[in-house]
Amino acid sequence: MEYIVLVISAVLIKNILLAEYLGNCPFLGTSKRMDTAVGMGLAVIFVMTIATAVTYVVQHMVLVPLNLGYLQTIAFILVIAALVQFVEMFLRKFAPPLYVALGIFLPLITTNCAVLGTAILCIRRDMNFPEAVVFAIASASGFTLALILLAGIRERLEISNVPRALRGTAIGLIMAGLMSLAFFGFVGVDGSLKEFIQN
Amino acid sequence: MLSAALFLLVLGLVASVALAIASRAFYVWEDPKVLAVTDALPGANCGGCGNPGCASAAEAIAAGLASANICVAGGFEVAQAVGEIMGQRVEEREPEFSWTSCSYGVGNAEPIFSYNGASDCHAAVMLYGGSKLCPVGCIGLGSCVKACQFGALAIGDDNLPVVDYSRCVGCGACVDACPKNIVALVSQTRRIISEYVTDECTAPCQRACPTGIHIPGYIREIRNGNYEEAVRIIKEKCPLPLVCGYICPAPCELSCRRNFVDEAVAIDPLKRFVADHEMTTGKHIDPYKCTDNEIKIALVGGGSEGLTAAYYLARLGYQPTILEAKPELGGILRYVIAEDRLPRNVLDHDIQGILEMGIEANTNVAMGRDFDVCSLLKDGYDAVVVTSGGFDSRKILKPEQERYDAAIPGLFIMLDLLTAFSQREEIHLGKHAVIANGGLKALELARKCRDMGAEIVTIVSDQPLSTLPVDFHDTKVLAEEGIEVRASATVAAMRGIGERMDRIALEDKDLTGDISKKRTIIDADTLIVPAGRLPEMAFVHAAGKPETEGERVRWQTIETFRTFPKGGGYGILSSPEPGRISDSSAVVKSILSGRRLARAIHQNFTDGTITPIPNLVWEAADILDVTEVNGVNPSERQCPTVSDVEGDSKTAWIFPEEYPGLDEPAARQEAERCLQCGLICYDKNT
Amino acid sequence: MKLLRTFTKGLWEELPPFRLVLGLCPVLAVTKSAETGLGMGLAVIFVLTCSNVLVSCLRNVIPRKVRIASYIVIIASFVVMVELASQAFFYKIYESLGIFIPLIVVNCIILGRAEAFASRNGIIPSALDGLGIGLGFTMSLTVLGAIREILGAGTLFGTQVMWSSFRPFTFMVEAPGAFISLGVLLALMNAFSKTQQS
Amino acid sequence: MKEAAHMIVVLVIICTVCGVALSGFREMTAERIENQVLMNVQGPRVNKVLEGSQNDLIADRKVIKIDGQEVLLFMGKKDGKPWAIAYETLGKGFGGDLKVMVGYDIENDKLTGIQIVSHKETPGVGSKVTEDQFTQRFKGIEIDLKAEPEKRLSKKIDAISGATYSSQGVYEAIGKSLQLYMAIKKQDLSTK
Repeated sequence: MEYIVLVISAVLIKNILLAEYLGNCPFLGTSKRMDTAVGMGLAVIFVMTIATAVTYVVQHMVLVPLNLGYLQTIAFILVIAALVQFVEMFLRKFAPPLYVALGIFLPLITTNCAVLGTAILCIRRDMNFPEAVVFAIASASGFTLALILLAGIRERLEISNVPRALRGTAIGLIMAGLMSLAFFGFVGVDGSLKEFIQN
Repeated sequence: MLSAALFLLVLGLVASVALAIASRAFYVWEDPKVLAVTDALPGANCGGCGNPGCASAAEAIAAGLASANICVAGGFEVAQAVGEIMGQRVEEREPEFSWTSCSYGVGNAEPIFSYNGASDCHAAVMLYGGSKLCPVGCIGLGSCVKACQFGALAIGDDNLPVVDYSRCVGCGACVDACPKNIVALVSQTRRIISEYVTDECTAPCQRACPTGIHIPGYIREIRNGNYEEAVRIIKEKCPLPLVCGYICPAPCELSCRRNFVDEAVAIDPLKRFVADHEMTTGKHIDPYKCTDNEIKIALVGGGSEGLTAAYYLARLGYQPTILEAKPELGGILRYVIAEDRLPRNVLDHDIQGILEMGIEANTNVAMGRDFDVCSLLKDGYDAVVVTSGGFDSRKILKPEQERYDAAIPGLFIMLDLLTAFSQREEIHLGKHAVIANGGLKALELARKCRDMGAEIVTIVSDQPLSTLPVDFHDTKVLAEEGIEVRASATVAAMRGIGERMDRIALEDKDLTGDISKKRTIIDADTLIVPAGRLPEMAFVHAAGKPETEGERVRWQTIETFRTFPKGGGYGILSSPEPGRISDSSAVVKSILSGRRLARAIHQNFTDGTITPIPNLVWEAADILDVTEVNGVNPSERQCPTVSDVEGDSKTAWIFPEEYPGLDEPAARQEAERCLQCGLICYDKNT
Repeated sequence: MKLLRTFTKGLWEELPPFRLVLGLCPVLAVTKSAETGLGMGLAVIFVLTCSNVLVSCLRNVIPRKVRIASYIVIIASFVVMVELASQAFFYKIYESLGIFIPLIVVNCIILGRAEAFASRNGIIPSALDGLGIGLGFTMSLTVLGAIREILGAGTLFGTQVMWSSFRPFTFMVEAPGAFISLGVLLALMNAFSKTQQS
Repeated sequence: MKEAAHMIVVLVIICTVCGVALSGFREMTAERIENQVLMNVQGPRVNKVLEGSQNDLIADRKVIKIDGQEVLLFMGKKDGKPWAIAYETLGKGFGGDLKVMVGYDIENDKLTGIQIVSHKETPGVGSKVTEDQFTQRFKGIEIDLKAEPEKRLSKKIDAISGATYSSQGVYEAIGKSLQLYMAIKKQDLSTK
């Protein structure tokens, strides 16, 4: 039951893109077309889940026992960078169709702050391992949801009469803002759910 | 401190070793050539090469399915780099650029409704083909701009696309994106050989001009004071601007839309004004020239047609040589037109300008006397073009010549032949003679040919049998006589070895104007043309055979023009006047013939066939136009009008001594009168 | 002159994140107030300049294949330093920037400049480039932060600047306000450059 | 292979150098950071719990060992004499651990107050336990050291409705705190 709250919170209320401000560069960069948005979203789900699990292990098996908490940033980013490259090679060898579909997005993900951000958030919020994994999947799904929604809007904007100065990223940002406003409507849903579970 | 350093050391080690192992374990073989080529390509994935992206283009190149220079975006440098990887030699491709023809934006063109829908050209076109009345008007919503991967296109302030030529790579994505076919890719070559078609934006004056000068374009430059640019625009289509400025009958002025309001713009005097300006500067303004090639072309005849053909061939990069029988170049312009109509310094200036394009000219050499088609082909020319134009053919034969077909093997002119028959001369016609057209006279001639020893005589007519004189109808009887009638057909080619013609290709003609391409080859020794002078013809080495057989050259003709507006002709001797691409009644018309000859030669050496031009703009073409002009204030024409017989305004027949031409203020003022017409648009605030 | 341009281009022509639409996450997240914007900007200046210099120093040593990984390690080290330093000396800002300090590592501007500029240029130009771009970034963050703080809280750098009866548009300090105000600023900037051009 | 070795060596060297540099930097800043954390995280809470003290509470902190566990103890002084102490304990709330700072008047065996240092309760629901309305209720409650663990506080504080779990977390922390308090009381504070 707690996981349901966690998932709802991560996807809708604390959406990683629209409320936590993470992963905005690829959000605006890859939301121009629906097919790239879907590809990017799936790649992020894939990588974020693995990355969070691995960094969680690194944090709790290595950094904490060695009292090296302050090296978290550098350790995580190294692990993620290596992991992404590893995944890329792995997919290329063993799942060529998946590689063709997601391959071009993988290098983009290393510098996607949503991945590092989620990994760090899991640690900062003192989650346990299953929670961290569920949180990562949910966050990435939230990312994908927002990305796909925005891509749908932007595909329509392409053929609309947008004032010249607003064309491109500017209108994309404003659309993201309006979406974020809409997602505000979910605030409190988790509270009531928790209350419901609690009592 | 130690633990931190150790930790990072181990982490770095583990990560890099793991990756190193992984890159081994998960190694996927990739053609190093594909990788290298992918690196060399620009990576814009524009699709201009026809592959979905640069990576697949690289695969195609590496697999040998595509040539090293397929990347239009990367240009020569990329092609060279790719060629180096692939071990191929790369030849430079002519750059192509995006080009748009519409000049009246949505705000200025004639609207049929105002459009407020989705901002996309394709969407807008779905509604009655767009908001403009003009069928070839730019929608202005920028689908081409969105398609451009290189940022070379933008929609300008007047809602028309503007090309940034420094960025355009000629990939053609915009061309595919435009629903109105307004954006086109042009190379200099294509611009040089282009003909106007009905579905592009042309002004009425432009269409009326046989040479097709972009008249609104040069008048606009005169307005802005860019006289050099004006000359350059004129020279794009007309190599003799000054000559035309003096003697052109100016059919353009008859179709000027100003005639609906007051009087035509003085188009021709304006041309004379800028061309005079060029002459006073003493420097020739040279139009664009393509990269040189090594193909040598001989042009027989140095009149306006030969000069023009040479001019265009030189611009296309060929090496033309003019062979003129007279002591000086110029033909009718020099030897027929009165000097007080066309001062010779004017002619010399223009001819000098043409020769400067890289043309060799030999005078005092005559066809039939000093050379003939075979000798020229043997002397290393790749093509021989007969541009003898308006001159009577008989004069170019040697006086002591016994054979009348010495200049062009196997070709007789009906008049020559009839004269010879009447003088009871012996003429060897061979076994099979072909008479092209000629009406009833042809039948008489055919019988005479039989008498002279020809076993079979074929009469070819491009008309259907039913419209031929009744004498032709009983083909059976005629066949018994040895006379064969081929109606609805045309002579498509001649072929021969040395001084003998051996074959003629006939092509069935479809009355709907369609080319059926049904060819029949007949063994023929003689072709008789029922005309008083030689047609324009172009000869090349025979295709698919060794160039020579012993000492004798194999040769064949190529078509000089092919189009199918109704009634228009094709084949080497097309009607109404056999062999004429156009007539020589005015210098502008022979300029057109010259240009089309150059086009034919160029197409022959590049594509191998002469492609027809559908929707060609010609006199009887069906084209959208306006019948009245509104919102234009009358203004006075700045130069005298001379009326011709029908009372239409004309300026051409003014003697230069009487009229010195427009001075600069008058020219600028006259240029302001131009309505800058498009297909149906015009400037309403003039 | 050329060096000067290397420096000044970051302030207008390549002003991040408006001209170089990169590094948006911190721009959106930490501009709740002018102060946090400024703090983040300063942190980025430090990391950008230092990493540019170091990458430029090492540009001939690092093999091509591991250059990105090496740059990331270098950048991450400076980020950890910033993290520690801000914790030690500016705890308030450290707290309000929260997770976004470690996330400087993945700020595309920094990796982008290391790859696009520092790995191809000498130390002094690289330093100037880092400084210029960093300064531009700081400027943008502070301006955006100021706008959001004034409208969203009625204050600037913590002091009340709006009249007392002003009711702040709370949404300005929330995520939607971040997106919308950045979008509007970007549009204004586009409009301004258009008029400047013509 | 040689190329791979080169890559590995360069990367490892860079990592190691960075590690050394960072740990050096860490050594330099460690003490200040600790201070800063105390000042900014515990500081305001301690000051509130031990209101009325005249000394610098953060500076006068000490670590004592009780039953094998280390406790960070803040001591309030009045006129140079210790009068109250405060320290943190953990309770389990709905969302996770609740850190509660509890202050004691050591002269009168009374609670001087409690403060929530950190929590992970649902905003607007469980988070009500951090509000003064709830925490102020604990101020001045007398402690019966000899009573059963459940009855050590002289007054029962009701849980916040809707935040039962969170309130119970706070009670749990206070209970643990009282346990420690009894141990601490047995030691002579002034000497340490």
